[in-house]
Amino acid sequence: MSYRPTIVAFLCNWCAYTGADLAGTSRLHYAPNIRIIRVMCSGRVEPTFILKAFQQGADGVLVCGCHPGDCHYHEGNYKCLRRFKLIQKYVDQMGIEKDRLRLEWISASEGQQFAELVNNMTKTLLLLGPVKIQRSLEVQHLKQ
Amino acid sequence: MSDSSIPNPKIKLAVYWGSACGGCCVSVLDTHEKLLDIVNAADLVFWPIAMDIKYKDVEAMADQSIDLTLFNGAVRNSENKHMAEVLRKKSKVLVAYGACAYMGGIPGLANFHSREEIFKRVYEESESTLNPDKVRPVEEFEVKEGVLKIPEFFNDVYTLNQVVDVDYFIPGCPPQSERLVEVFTAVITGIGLPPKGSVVGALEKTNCDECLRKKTDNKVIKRFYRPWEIEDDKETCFLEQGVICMGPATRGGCGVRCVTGHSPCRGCYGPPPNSTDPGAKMMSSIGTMIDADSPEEIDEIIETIVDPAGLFYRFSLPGSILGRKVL
Amino acid sequence: MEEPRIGVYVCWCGTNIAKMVDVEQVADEVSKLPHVTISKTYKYMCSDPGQELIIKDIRGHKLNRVVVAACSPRIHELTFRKAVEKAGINPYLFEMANIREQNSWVHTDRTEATSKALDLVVAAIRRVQYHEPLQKRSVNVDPATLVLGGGIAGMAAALEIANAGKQVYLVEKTDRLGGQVAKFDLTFPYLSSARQLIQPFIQRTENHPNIDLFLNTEIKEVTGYIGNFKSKVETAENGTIELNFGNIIVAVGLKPFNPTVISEYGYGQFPDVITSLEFEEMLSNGHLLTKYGKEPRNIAIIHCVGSRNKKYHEYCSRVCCMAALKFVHEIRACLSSANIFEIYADMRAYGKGHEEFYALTTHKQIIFLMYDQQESLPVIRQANRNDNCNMIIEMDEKLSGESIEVPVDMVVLMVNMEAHENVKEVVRAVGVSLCGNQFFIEKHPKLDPVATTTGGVFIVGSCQGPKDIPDSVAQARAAAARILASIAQGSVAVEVTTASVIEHLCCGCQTCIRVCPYDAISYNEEKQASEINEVLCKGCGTCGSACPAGAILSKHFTDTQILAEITGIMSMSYKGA
Amino acid sequence: MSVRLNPDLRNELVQYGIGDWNACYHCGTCTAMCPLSEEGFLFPRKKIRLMQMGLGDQLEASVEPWLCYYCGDCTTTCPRDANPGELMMSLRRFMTSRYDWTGLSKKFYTSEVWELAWIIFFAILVVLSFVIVLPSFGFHYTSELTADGGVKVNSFAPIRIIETFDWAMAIIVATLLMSNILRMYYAIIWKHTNTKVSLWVHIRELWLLIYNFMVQPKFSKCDSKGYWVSHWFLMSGYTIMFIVIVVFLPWFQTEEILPVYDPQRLLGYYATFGLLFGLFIAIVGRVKKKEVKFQFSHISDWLFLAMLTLTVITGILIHIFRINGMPMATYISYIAHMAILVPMILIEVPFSKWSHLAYRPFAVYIAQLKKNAVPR
Repeated sequence: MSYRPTIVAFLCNWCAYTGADLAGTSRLHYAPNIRIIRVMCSGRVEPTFILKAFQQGADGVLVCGCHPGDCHYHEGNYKCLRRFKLIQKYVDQMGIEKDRLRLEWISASEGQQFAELVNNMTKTLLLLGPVKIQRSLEVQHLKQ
Repeated sequence: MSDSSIPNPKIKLAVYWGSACGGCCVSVLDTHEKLLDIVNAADLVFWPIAMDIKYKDVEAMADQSIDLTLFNGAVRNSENKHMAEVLRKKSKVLVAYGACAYMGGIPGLANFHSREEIFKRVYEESESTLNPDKVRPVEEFEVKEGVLKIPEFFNDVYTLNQVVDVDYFIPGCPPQSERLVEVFTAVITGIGLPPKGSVVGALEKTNCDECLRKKTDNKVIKRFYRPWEIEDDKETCFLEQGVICMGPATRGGCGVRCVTGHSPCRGCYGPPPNSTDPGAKMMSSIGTMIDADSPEEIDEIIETIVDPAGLFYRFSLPGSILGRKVL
Repeated sequence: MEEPRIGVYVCWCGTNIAKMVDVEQVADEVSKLPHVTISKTYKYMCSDPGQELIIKDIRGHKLNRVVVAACSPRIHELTFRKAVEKAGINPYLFEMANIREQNSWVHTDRTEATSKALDLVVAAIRRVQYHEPLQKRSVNVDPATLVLGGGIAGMAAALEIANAGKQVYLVEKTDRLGGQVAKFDLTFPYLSSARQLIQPFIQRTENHPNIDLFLNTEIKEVTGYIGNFKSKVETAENGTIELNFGNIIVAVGLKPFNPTVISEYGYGQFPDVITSLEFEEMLSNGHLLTKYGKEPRNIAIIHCVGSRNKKYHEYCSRVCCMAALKFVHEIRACLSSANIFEIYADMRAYGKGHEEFYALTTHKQIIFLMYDQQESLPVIRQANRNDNCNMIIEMDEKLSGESIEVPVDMVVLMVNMEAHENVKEVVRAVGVSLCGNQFFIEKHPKLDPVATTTGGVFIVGSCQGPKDIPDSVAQARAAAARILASIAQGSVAVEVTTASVIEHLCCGCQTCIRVCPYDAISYNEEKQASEINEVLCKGCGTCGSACPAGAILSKHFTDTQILAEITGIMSMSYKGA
Repeated sequence: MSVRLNPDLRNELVQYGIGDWNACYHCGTCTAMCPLSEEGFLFPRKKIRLMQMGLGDQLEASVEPWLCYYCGDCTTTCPRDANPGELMMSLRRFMTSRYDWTGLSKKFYTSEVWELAWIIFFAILVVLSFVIVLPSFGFHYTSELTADGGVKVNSFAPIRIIETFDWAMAIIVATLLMSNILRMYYAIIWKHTNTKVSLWVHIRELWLLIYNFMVQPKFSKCDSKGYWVSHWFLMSGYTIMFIVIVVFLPWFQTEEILPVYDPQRLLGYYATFGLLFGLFIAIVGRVKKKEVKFQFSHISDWLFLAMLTLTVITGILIHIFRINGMPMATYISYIAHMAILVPMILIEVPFSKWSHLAYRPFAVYIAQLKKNAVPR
């Protein structure tokens, strides 16, 4: 089976998730390899979720929130940004390419931008190839 | 304990070390006079550091014949793994004793590298090595007398739980001896033992609960400092001084020894009940404290955390979500 | 926890989903998963028979969890929650998988879309197993209302509420009521007198038995939450008074921009360059004369002073264009032959009757001159003796492309309307937030324009953004209606999916306290643990992510639930890979 | 260089028929709709702007008003009813006065009394010439008929004298007109610009002048209703008549009655038909006011139409009376004909409506020169 990158995306309910819905209502087409998880605010997204997604085999993780200044909860997106920067440094240290983890601001009206973002990220991940995380962990068969 | 009909039966106790420094074994001795009580209550059937007994003797024991095994150290090679499997089979209760067995511990930091990298460094590149032929250890080597075998060095370091089923976990580097006595007592009496898979010998709340330093909500950080970069006022919460202290993400039970000694907590006691990956939790929390809005300024502040992976996963890399560096 | 018995329902949505997703296959596959009691497909799940199907199954198969795979939860989550509740299980033991907006409508490969739908449904099934029942909560509402600001919006709101027989505390910073409207001469577009408009309002407000008026008063701090606010006000006469109220209306208005900073216009340097408000005053007094006491022969009105300009304010002040046209009528009434120059950047006539007013004004023998905000502003300079005028405006006229000189005797600057400097204090006191332009942010820009994200706090009038009298009054009365409705109900529902502290895990590090944008978290010294006031909490979940000890539960978005969703969402693709 | 706004100019412009000059809010629909507006010569919007601002010099340097042939599309589509088509028409009147150095044009356009007074003055002069001056030199009317029964016109209106007078009138009119055209040329090409046009370009593009004079290709481009045809008939009829009368009068004003198929009669009939047809369409249009271009007639437009119609009618009468041997009627018609024709030529051609016969082709020519201008 040829490589098909999987993206796990965490979208905030008010902007990004609505924007992704808009892409749907506008019948814009994008790559089908994205799996979206809804959170109320990008400020809820913790490193644990991102790492879990990678551990479960995601080739890329995308976090989307409201544009700076537009957060439904005032500044959750800033908190997300600060955490994100730290986790990105960690992920980089752990040998996962920085481009596999992205934080983007998508407003409720940016269906088009969302579709483009997904396609664009898929392209990047195709170039990067599958994440090698599974192969380096022998845990699963060790316990048998 | 099924044999409650026999009065005061001595239980059978085994202590084993995997990839470990020996500190955990010493911590057993650190029970001081309580050690006599332990010996009174238990027959030591296996303890490589203290008594001479061969693996084959252990292998020959009947299954489930050991009442309690304290396994310390991580699983680094096939020997560790083999003994873990043997002890699992022979023991009624298998305890991952100490940070290494529990989460991988300091040896687990080797998961930032591959076996090849480690071998290259150790057998070829280290400053004190003279090895022009680049000889590497091999698992089987034929000599006159026959075939010599040494254990296989795994690519990854594993926690005990990743190799065999573990009944309980006692955290700490090393675990506090008082806690060991409590656990030991619980195992012999069977009273107060939590369900299988629990962490015992530690508190539910994290270290801040016992920490005597002054804590406020003033956790906004403009720059991070390494402990030697500031003059600690010895009163204020380390985080509020910009020093990363793993205390809030680390289970209590150690008696906040490091902080009492004016050194920030490094996290050897591992995560509290509701968190799986203490490093990730701590990063999430520390990230929120950064006092900047612009990406550039945030980057600048994060620059001052030199090695987040090593810092946040000092004791827990193999047991963390990612487990090792991706190669 | 009881054994989960999950019912899974995959919607066709006519052909909307079924065309791109093999719904039968999805239902088939998931039926094999543990805890899935039944899985079905139906043409339209949201239809009455669709909902009936779920209700019947819940009762018949003793389901305790429900997953519906259909459209976006933003559309029908509430519908299904209600259906589930009707069947007798807690509405939060339900989860939706979005296989329309985020799947069938955006993909073109049926196999891929089906496999994605499967992943999403599995994720929902995994997640729903960890859902906890949540109880609806409400708080009582104090029937009194605090109105901040005695301008036309504040008074309109206060009167509306007071007329309904409810107590109003009206707090005004200055020594008089009326706000900006009291400074106007005529109003546009019907050229009626502003004074005749505002005076009766002021009198009714002052004399209303249900309105307690506090002039020269500012509110420093407000504590409490929706339905139950408290504040202390310092009054001149009666000292400190403590007020209790259930709702707050913020109507603090705005203030004119000071054009001194725009060097091109020489405001403060040329005596006959005046602001629109100074001109209003001149008109109210009935003397339209230059500082030299002469009738001006040429009057220029410069629009967008401080507005729509990145250097000053980027936004449009909305009212100045029409006010400038109104001035034309007022000038023509006393100076029939004066030359009037409307120097504008863009003419904005958006409101009811405004375009007609604009068209009408163009017949008043005026000269419109357009400048380009992005290129250069007009520059005012002193005229020479032989110029036969007081000042000269030099400008690049955009519509002709010519650089021109306009002879003028008087210049009126249509100044921008900007937020008060002390608006941040109001923000701190009542706990709402500002947009980049220092105007208050509404809860939803389209669907909830008078509420804020803080329950019980409403914003009306031009503190939400510059607006004209009808818009201000409409907002005021809308907010009043909202408040009266909540008073009539006696209680209001508060957010259910809030955060809560697991006390026995909280170590008291206090990291969470500053994280909360609503000040809902406080530290309980006695318990040595943080506490969340769930009435104030809006459920963003940021504190849950900030807690290093995992001691804060973001209800309905817990770590366990989300991690289960992640594992679920990857389960099928992972297998296939 | 910045230019000073002149708010008073608009009061002057109003006199040329500019009505609601401020209604325009510059959406540019007119310019977009205009079939003749092109890059470098955009109108009507920009010209309206100059009018609103009272920038006389900038208007003076504009060739665009003459490039508009008044199809009326701009007025139909104007969202503000600003009537750009008529604004352009009014602007042409203003430009005519502006280029006219004598100042008479302005007088005629802005005062009907003035215009009428002059027309009457010239008419009286003509009548007096025929009634008093010519008889005193021995030219009398005679009831004697020619051999073929026609009226002896030449004995009443001596060919040589009339011809000389025609020539003189033509020269005066041409001089006046051309001097104004030169002023137009100067204003557009030189005075307000910093460019120049080479002599070769001047020569090369001369054909445009003739072509546009003869055919009015721009008019045909902007017209969808066939007015170009009627205008062309009118124009060709008038031109033929003018040339015949001024240059070939002895050949045209004959006493003998030539056969119907004689070129002289055929040419005369054609010109008469052309004029009548054109006039009929123009007058009916202006009465019906269905087309935009006919809706807003200035007094000068009506005056011109009336005079031309009367000229044509009296011309026809002369012909009918002459060939039917009715001397008195012929003579009276002749005097009436001249009494209308002379003031019409003297006033309308250099100073008023009729001047467009020169301005328009020259405008196309000048516009072409402008396109070839280089910095100086």
